[in-house]
Order: sequence, then structure tokens, then C-alpha cells
Amino acid sequence: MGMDRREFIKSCSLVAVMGLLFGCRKIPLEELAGDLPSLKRFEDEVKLALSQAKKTLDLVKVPTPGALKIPGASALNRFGMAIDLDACDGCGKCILACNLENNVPLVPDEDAARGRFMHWVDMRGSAPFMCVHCGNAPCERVCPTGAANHTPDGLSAMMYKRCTGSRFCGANCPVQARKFNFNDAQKLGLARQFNREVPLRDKGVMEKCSLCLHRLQNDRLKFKTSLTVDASAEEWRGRGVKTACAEACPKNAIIFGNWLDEKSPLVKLTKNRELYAPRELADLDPSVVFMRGRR
Amino acid sequence: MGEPRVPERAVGSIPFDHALHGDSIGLDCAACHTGSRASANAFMPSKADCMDCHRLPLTENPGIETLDSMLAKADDRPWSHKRHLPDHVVFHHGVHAAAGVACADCHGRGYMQNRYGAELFNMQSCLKCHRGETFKEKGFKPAATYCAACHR
Amino acid sequence: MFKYLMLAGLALFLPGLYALGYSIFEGPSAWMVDSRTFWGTPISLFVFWIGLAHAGTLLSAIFLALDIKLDRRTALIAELSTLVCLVFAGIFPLMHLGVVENFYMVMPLLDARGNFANVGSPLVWDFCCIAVYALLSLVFFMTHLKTREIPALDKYRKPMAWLLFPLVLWVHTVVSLDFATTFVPQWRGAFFPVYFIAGAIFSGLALMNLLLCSEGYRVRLLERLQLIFSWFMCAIWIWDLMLKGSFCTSAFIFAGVLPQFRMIAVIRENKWGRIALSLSVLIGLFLERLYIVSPEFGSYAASPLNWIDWGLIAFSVGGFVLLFFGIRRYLSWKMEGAGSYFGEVDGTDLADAEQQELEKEGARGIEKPKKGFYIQPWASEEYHVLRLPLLVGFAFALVYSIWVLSQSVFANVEFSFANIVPLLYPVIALVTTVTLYVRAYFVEHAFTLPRHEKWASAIVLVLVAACAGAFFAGGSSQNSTNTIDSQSIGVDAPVSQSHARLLWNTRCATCHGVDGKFNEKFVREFYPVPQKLDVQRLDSLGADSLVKVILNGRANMNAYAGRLTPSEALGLVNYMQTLAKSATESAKEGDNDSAR
Amino acid sequence: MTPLANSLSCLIALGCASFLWRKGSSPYRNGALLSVFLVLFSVFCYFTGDINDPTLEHYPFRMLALCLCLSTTSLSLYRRRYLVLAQSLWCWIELFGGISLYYHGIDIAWTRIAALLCMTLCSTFLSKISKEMEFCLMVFWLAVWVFF
Repeated sequence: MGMDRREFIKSCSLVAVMGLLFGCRKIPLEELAGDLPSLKRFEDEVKLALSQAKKTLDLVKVPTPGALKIPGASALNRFGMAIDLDACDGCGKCILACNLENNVPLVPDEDAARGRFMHWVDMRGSAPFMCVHCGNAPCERVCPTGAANHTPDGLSAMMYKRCTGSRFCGANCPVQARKFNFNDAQKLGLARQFNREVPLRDKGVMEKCSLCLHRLQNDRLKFKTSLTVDASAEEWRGRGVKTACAEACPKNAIIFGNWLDEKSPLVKLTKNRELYAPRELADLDPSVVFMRGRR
Repeated sequence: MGEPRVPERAVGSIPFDHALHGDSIGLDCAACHTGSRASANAFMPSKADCMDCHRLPLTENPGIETLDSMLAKADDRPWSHKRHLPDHVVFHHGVHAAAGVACADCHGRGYMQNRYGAELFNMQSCLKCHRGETFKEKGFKPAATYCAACHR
Repeated sequence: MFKYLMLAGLALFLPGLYALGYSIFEGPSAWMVDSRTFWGTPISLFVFWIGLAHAGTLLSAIFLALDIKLDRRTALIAELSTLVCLVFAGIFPLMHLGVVENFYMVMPLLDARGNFANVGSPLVWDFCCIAVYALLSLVFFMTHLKTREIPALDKYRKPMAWLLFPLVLWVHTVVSLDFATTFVPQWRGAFFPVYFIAGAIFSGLALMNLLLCSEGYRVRLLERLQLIFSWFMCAIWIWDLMLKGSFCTSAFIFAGVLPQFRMIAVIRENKWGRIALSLSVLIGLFLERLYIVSPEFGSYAASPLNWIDWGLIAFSVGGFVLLFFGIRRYLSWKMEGAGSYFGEVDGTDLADAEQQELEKEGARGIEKPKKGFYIQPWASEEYHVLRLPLLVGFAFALVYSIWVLSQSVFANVEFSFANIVPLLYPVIALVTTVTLYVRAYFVEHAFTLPRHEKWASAIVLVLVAACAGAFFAGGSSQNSTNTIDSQSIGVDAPVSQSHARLLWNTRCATCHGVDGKFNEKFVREFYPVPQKLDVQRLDSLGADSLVKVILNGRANMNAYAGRLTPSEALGLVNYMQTLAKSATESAKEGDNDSAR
Repeated sequence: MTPLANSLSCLIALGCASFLWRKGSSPYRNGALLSVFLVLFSVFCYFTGDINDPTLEHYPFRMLALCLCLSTTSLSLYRRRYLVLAQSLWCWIELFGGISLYYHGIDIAWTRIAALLCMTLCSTFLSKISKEMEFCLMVFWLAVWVFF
């Protein structure tokens, strides 16, 4: 299959456009020059997003996440995060860190005005809020192509090349954690690959927090080539991995770890804390939770 | 997929023959492709890697002087090639080597006669092996087939 | 008459086509999308047109199946309208995709890579149901069209009608499940299947009445049904209101209140009055679809639609008018002349025909007395025609569902029978129809195709096969642009034994051999023989000097300073010692063996 | 919805059924009656059940389907056909309502659907339906409604 259907369809629609309307309206033919946006613009966008952030977040208590219930789930790993509401002061450093780690593109001004950012992490109730990687994720259930699917170790992964952009997952996500690539960021010069590890997304696909999937993958591969020094684990438990947001947090309010590994910081630090999740997600078995209460 | 993939030579390209460097003198692929047993990319030999052996004239045949002079002139990363996989595909040579997959299983033997492009590099062949449908005689155990094992 | 309609259609269609092309190029950001669902007008239009598409099958097939007489002309018009509606119902879900060329990934068939669509997704059900529905309606229409020339075909109409009867309802049920299965609070409703079906039939009736007006006659039965359905819709809306507390007022006014004016004889008996009634129903139901798909648009006082939305609406409406009346004109010689069986032409009142029809309708509105109080179902003719094909269809559906559920692709997706139930009937209907007509053509020789039609069908088959092949192969993605050259030195961290072994095999085994003895093939022939590894020597030299040797080189050995970190060198030294030990031990054993 | 209200609802349906398809009644009358019944059932559900309970969403429509089933026994013409169709409608509502609820984590009432399907098939191929048979059918439906 050498031929590229996208080009074909584009040219077809273009023929329709040109043949039909002769200079009636600007026809989007010109390829916009893709000069890379400056880091400054990313920082400014994060500031703008912070200024527009939702002020409230409706939380309810949830139990500590256990092993996944999906078939073929790993009994050793279930990765997740806990966000410490007592420590977090909503500085938003995590948002920028995430954008740079995952090459999250900028959005044009009109989208920004509508609050339609591509940020995987956004502020709600002055705390970072991202996809919580539900144990039984509604988005995965309705994805027609299976592009949104679960890994055995608890990530709700997104396969961009398999996505046909039906936006059904977005419609079915109770908290709108999924972001849709409405515009071709690379052509518009809004995308920049800060991190070679993460591919840039094309126009028309869904994306969302991947829990830094690439870091986990790299660690797993490193483990499987048996190049790690600590022989303490005979199975891969993803120890020593941290998400970009967790790394960037100055207050250590974001803790990444493995819910099923008692050695993991997540399990240690969530002991005798009270765990919360957004009300809409409480009974969808979230992997990313908020925590409060005495330390 | 099909077009032959000859490694791109650096300027003043140095003649190279896989056949002379292979099993015939008991060299492992990893001797030059230093990453092929341990890291994600196989890598190309650096000048130093070549010089490990070529610091001495190795044969009597007259070509060797020109070769050595060329090597001497070459910059210290003489070889490079384009990655044969899309950016959203994760492939780690080390893991496969550790699992006992031989280089020739995927790369074929063509390159031994300096014929490139005979490799089975596509998702079908990956998945077939990961599902344990191919290489039965080698007794590989089925590997991960969930998408995020190899894609990002 | 039709010519002017076609021109009007064209006038709407062309700008609409521009909007379509533009929005396909621009992608979903072209039309107004609602932050909640990302869907917007195209999906509303899809639901709207798929609903209108029910008019045809409802009136021709279901009436036929239930022995409610409808004249050939009305039935053909209905069936034709179904087909044309389906064209537009099919376009919108495709053009609303973000990556249009990936639409084939929605088909529940295995592709070359072993990827499989997620058959648990209502979108996949949609795709299958609509495709099958379109195909079967086409077959049904052609059969009906040809009954004039080939009376033998008439025998297959009723079986087809019985097949289409559930299918048409199934299609809209599945469309409703797109919404009912989600977590969107405004879409909660296990009653959506009935709701959508009622709405579909309602709008379909309105469309039929409109088309009949253009034909210049009317069918009172259809107008009555339209009125009755308006009541039923209102009842459903009341329940919706109770459930969610939200309500689409404009839809209620247009489709609930205005149709009641049919009770006034002046409006009812006036052609323009009837047109107005039907139009208001259509408008009302379209507004309702908009409301359902994007609940956050709220009131329509301030229009949420931009020019693209209007363009898409114009495209579908104009396109429908153009296409429908175009075909209608082309086929008029086949359609007309049958006389309007119980319709009445404007002016000349055929009230008595209508009266007879009323009596025929019998006491219960949609019912016609018949001799023979009780017919055994299995004695009926259609049962005989359908028996074998149905059996094949069911068998195939069974096999298919087992195959689907056994796909290894669903390794970590929980699947139950409930996920594929909606796929079953379309599969059954498709296979049954194919069997039915293949048997009719090859076994019973019920009909023959003229030469050009044979060619046409052959070409179509080839095209279908080609598409299937392309979809099976799937797309391929660009290779990375990264170039790879030689390995750069790693971070200086302590290395494990296994790492050291890998390093040894990579860096040292060329000369020193994997097992610490030499690589015979290389040294001796090309290269001076390196020092032998033995424990005493290694110990006497000591680790530090050995590390220095590795990093800085020695007589015939190159320096590895730029390529190995000190700790890696140290790891190698330790590994050398283990190699040496094992070598001496094996040597000892060798001696013992020889001594023995 | 409490068992009491549940059984009450089927009695209401039974009562409403007797008004349908009277001899010589016009389609308008029947159509209007059906719509009114639906509103009536909705109001009944609204006041007897918890509006946030998902299983309530298609309850009035199930009542309507039951009502139609019961009413068909009084038909003089095409009794069997409409009896079968009414039962299929009920099945339909149960099945697809069930599927949409299944996606919200509520199990499908397979037993009820299976029972209805069996009865639909049986009554298709049943020889002439006598008065006694009608009575049995009605009892069966009510039993399905109350117990399954």
C-alpha cells in the first residue's frame, strides 16, 4: 500500500472546492511555513490556561486501587499516581513539564479563546487534573477501531496511527480528559518536538495523558535486557520511573508509582491518607487519585 | 517497504564487504554493530571500532593500503543510516537478542552478500512471531501483543 | 415541475458542496463543535437523514409484509426516497471523521496485521447495519422496479419485505444506541431505541407526504399516521422531560403543536397547507436532532451554526432534491401509469376510492379483512421461499459471532455476547438475501440479466473486491527521519555481571574469544595472539592496572577510553576473572579425566 | 421500583389494555389512547420509582409493550400476527434497553428476554389460539413481568 489515501482525499475535496467556488473565499491551499515556536510561547500558553482554569472540582472518597479486573491484567503492576491536595499549590509547573515531555502542541488563538487547549494536564480546582486511566474505561469501550485500549499494567493507552478520529471516546469521557487535534499543528508551526522519544501527533486524532508511557516502555526494555544493577526484583515492577509532571513538581505533590508494589513510593505515601476521585469517575476504578488528610 | 536499503556511506565512502567480516573470521554482528546485543539501536561502527583491527595491515592483498589510508582520513563516525522504523514504533535490539532471536531471523542472510532489503520488517512479521506463529522450531515463547508494548 | 425542483436543488447543492469540500479539508474544526461531544451538525444530519430513510422501507416493505395495500407508484417513490436519503446518511458519518481515510478500520473484519475493529463499539454496529440496509433496500427497489418486465420476481418481494421489516427498525435502534450507551447525562435513556424509531417513522411519513404533494396526489392514510405519531412523539418527549428536566421547545412547537392544524379541514384540504404541515414536522425533527447531538447548544434563539453548518444542511437538502427528482424523472416511464390506487389526485376527488380503502383498512386502522381466518405461518409462500436462505443466514451469523469472540486481538478487552448482538441481524439479513437471490438466479432461473447489466454487476463486484483488498492491506506509515551512527559512551554507573558479559562478547570476544580462549579464526591468521587469561596473572596485575590497559590500550590492543566508561572497564575486569576461573576449573577436570 | 409497585404497574397495563382496539374504533382513537397511556405510565413511574435509577428509563415503554401484548388477545382479525408482533416489540425494548444499560454496568435480564422469545416463537407456530390459550398467554406475560 504505497499510495497515500490522505493526499488523494485532500486533492478530491480540493478539486470540488476550486471548481465550485472561484475566488469566493480564501481557499486553504497555502502550506504554512512551519518555523518552530519558541519555548516562551509554550510558557505563555500555560499561563493563559491557568488563568482560565475551572475553579471547582467535585471529589468523592474512593478505596485504594487494586489489581485490574480486565482479562490478561498483570498481577504485579498497576501504574498510577496520587496528587497530594495538601501539598499542591497549583503553580502549574507540571503542565509545562508535561507539554515539553510529550510534545503537546500549541493551539491557535481562537481555540485558546474558547479554552480548547491540547494540554494533557489542566488545572481544576487549583490542582492538576489529567486522564485518570480508569480500570474499566468508558472511552475504550466505545472506540470503534480499538485505538484506545488498555495495557495489562493499567495504562489507558492511545494508538495514534489506529485512530480514525470519530471522537466517540471524547464524547464518552465523563470529565473530558481527552483532547482532539483539531488543527494540523505541524503545518501551522504550533508543534515542536522537544522530546525525540515521543512522536508528534497528526491532525484529526485524539490524545490524552499517557502516564509517560514511553518512560515505562524504556524502563521495561532496559530491565528485560538485564542491564539493571539491582537484582532485587526478578519481575519488572517499573521501579525508579517517574512521570514528567511528578519530576517537575517542586512540592512533591504528584507521586507516581505502582499500586501493587509495596516498595513503590506511591503505596508508601498513600498509606493512611484519604483518597479521592472526581464524582463522575468514582465507580470507574481510577488509577490516578487525589489524596488529602494527615501525613 | 521493498526498496533495498543500502547504508548511506559518509563522504569518501570506504569500501566494505560484509562477507569478509562475518562468520568466516568468527566475528559476531555485535563486534561492529555494538548495540545489537544490548541497546535499542544496533548502531554503526565508529572509526575507533574499525581501527581496533585495522590498525595493523591485516592481509597481503594490495587493496589494504588504500583502505587503511581511507580509514585514516575518515572522521570518527564514518557510517550512518536512516532508522527503518516509524517514530511511533518501539524496537529494542537488546531485548530480542536476550530472548534468543538471532540477527539473521529478521535481517535475513542477504546482507552477507551485500544484498540489502531482504529483511522482514513489517507489523505482520512482528506480530506473527510475537503470537508464536513463526520460528516454531526455535521455541520462542509468545511475547506481548498488546499495542502499547511496541507503539507509543 | 420536477425540472424546477431540480434547479432549486442544484442552487442549494453547489454552495453546499463547497462547504463539504472545505470541511473535509479543514477537518472537524470547520463546523461548530460542542465542547462536550465534539460532534455537531454532521451527526445531527446523519441521524436526521437515516430517520427519513425509514419512510421508504416502512411504507413499502412493512405495509407489504402486513398486507396493507399500497399502489406501485407510491411504494416505488417511497423506496427511491429511502435510497437517496441513505446516500446522504452515509456521507456525513464518513466526512465527520478526523482521519477520513482510516474509516475502513471500523469494519469488523480482520486485516493483514491481525488488527480488528472493536465490535463492542456502537459505531461498528452502525457501519454494518447501514451498509447492509442500503444494499438490501437497493435490491428491494430493483426487484420492485423489474416486476413489470419479470413477473416471476414478484414472488421475492414479500420475503424481502419480511427481511427488511426488522432491519429498518434495527438500524435506527443501533443509531440510538450510539447515544444511549454513553455516559453523557443528556443521553441517558434505555428508551432511546423506541424514541428514535418513533421519530424516524414520524419524519419519514412527513417526507412521504411532501413527496406525494410534488407528485400531485395524496394518501390520507399516511397523513393520518403522521398526525397520530405527532401525539406519540409528544408523549415520549414528556417522559424525556421527566427524566432529564431538559426539553427542546422549538422541536415541540414545530413537530408537536403545528401538525395538529391538520384537524382543520381548510388546511388539510389545501395542498400548500399539507406541504406546510409536513415541512414543519421535518424542521421540528431536525431541530430535535441538533438538540440531541449537542445538548449544550441550548436555545436556538441565538443560532449556534456557522456558515459551514448551513452549507452542510444545504448540501444534504439540495442534494436530496436534485438526486431524487433526477432519478424520478429518469424512471417516470417505469413508475407511472399504474394509476394511483387509493391516492386522490388534487381537484378530482376520489373520495369513494378512499372510502373503499377505509373499509378495507378495517376496524383497526392498519388492518384489512381477508378470507381464511387463520393462516399457518409455515404454510405461507414467503416462508417457503425464505426457509433455506434464513437457515444459511443463521448458520453464518453463528459462525461469525464465534469467530469474532475468539479473536486474539481482544486479549485484554472484556467481551460478552451483548457486545455483538446488534451485529447479528444485519449479518443474517445480508447472507439470507445473497443466498435468496443467488438461488433465484442460478438454481431457479427466476430472472435473467441483460448483457450490459451483467457487465455492470461484474464491474461492481471487481471494485468491491479491490476495495476489500486495499482495506485488508491497510495503510503504511512514514519511516522515521532519525539517522543512526555509532554508539556514544554511556553514563558512568556500576554495571551488572550480565552487562559485563554482553560487553565482553561485543568488545573483546573478537580477539579474546567468547570463553576467554582466543577467537582462533581471527587471531593467528590475521593478528598477533593476545595474552592468555589465567587467574594468577590477572591477580598479579590487579584490577586497576587492567582497567588502565582497557582504557588506554597496550601493545596490539586499541584504547577504549572514548567508548567504555571506567566502571564498564571494571566490570569487564571482574568478568575476565570469572572467565579465567572457569577456564582453569575446566582444565583441572580435563586433567582429572586424563589421569583417570 | 418496589415489587409492589411493579406488580401494580402490570395491573394498570392490564386495565389500559381493555380500552384498545374496540370494534369500529378509529385509528385516531387508538393512537390517542396509546399516547395517553404512555403519559399515564410515565407519570406512574415518576411517582413510584427513583428517577435516577437507570432501570427506570425504559420502564413506561415496557409497560406499554405489555399493554399491547395483553390487548392483542382481544383482536378479532390477525390476532396471531399482532400478538407475535407485540411480543417482539416487548422483546425488542427489553433487549436493546438492556444493552444500553449493560454499558452502564447493569446486567441484561437474559431470562426475561429468553422467556419472551420462546413464547413469541411458540405463539407463531401454535395452532389456532383458543380462549383458554389466550388466558394462559396473559398469565404467562404477567408472570414474566412480575417474577423474571
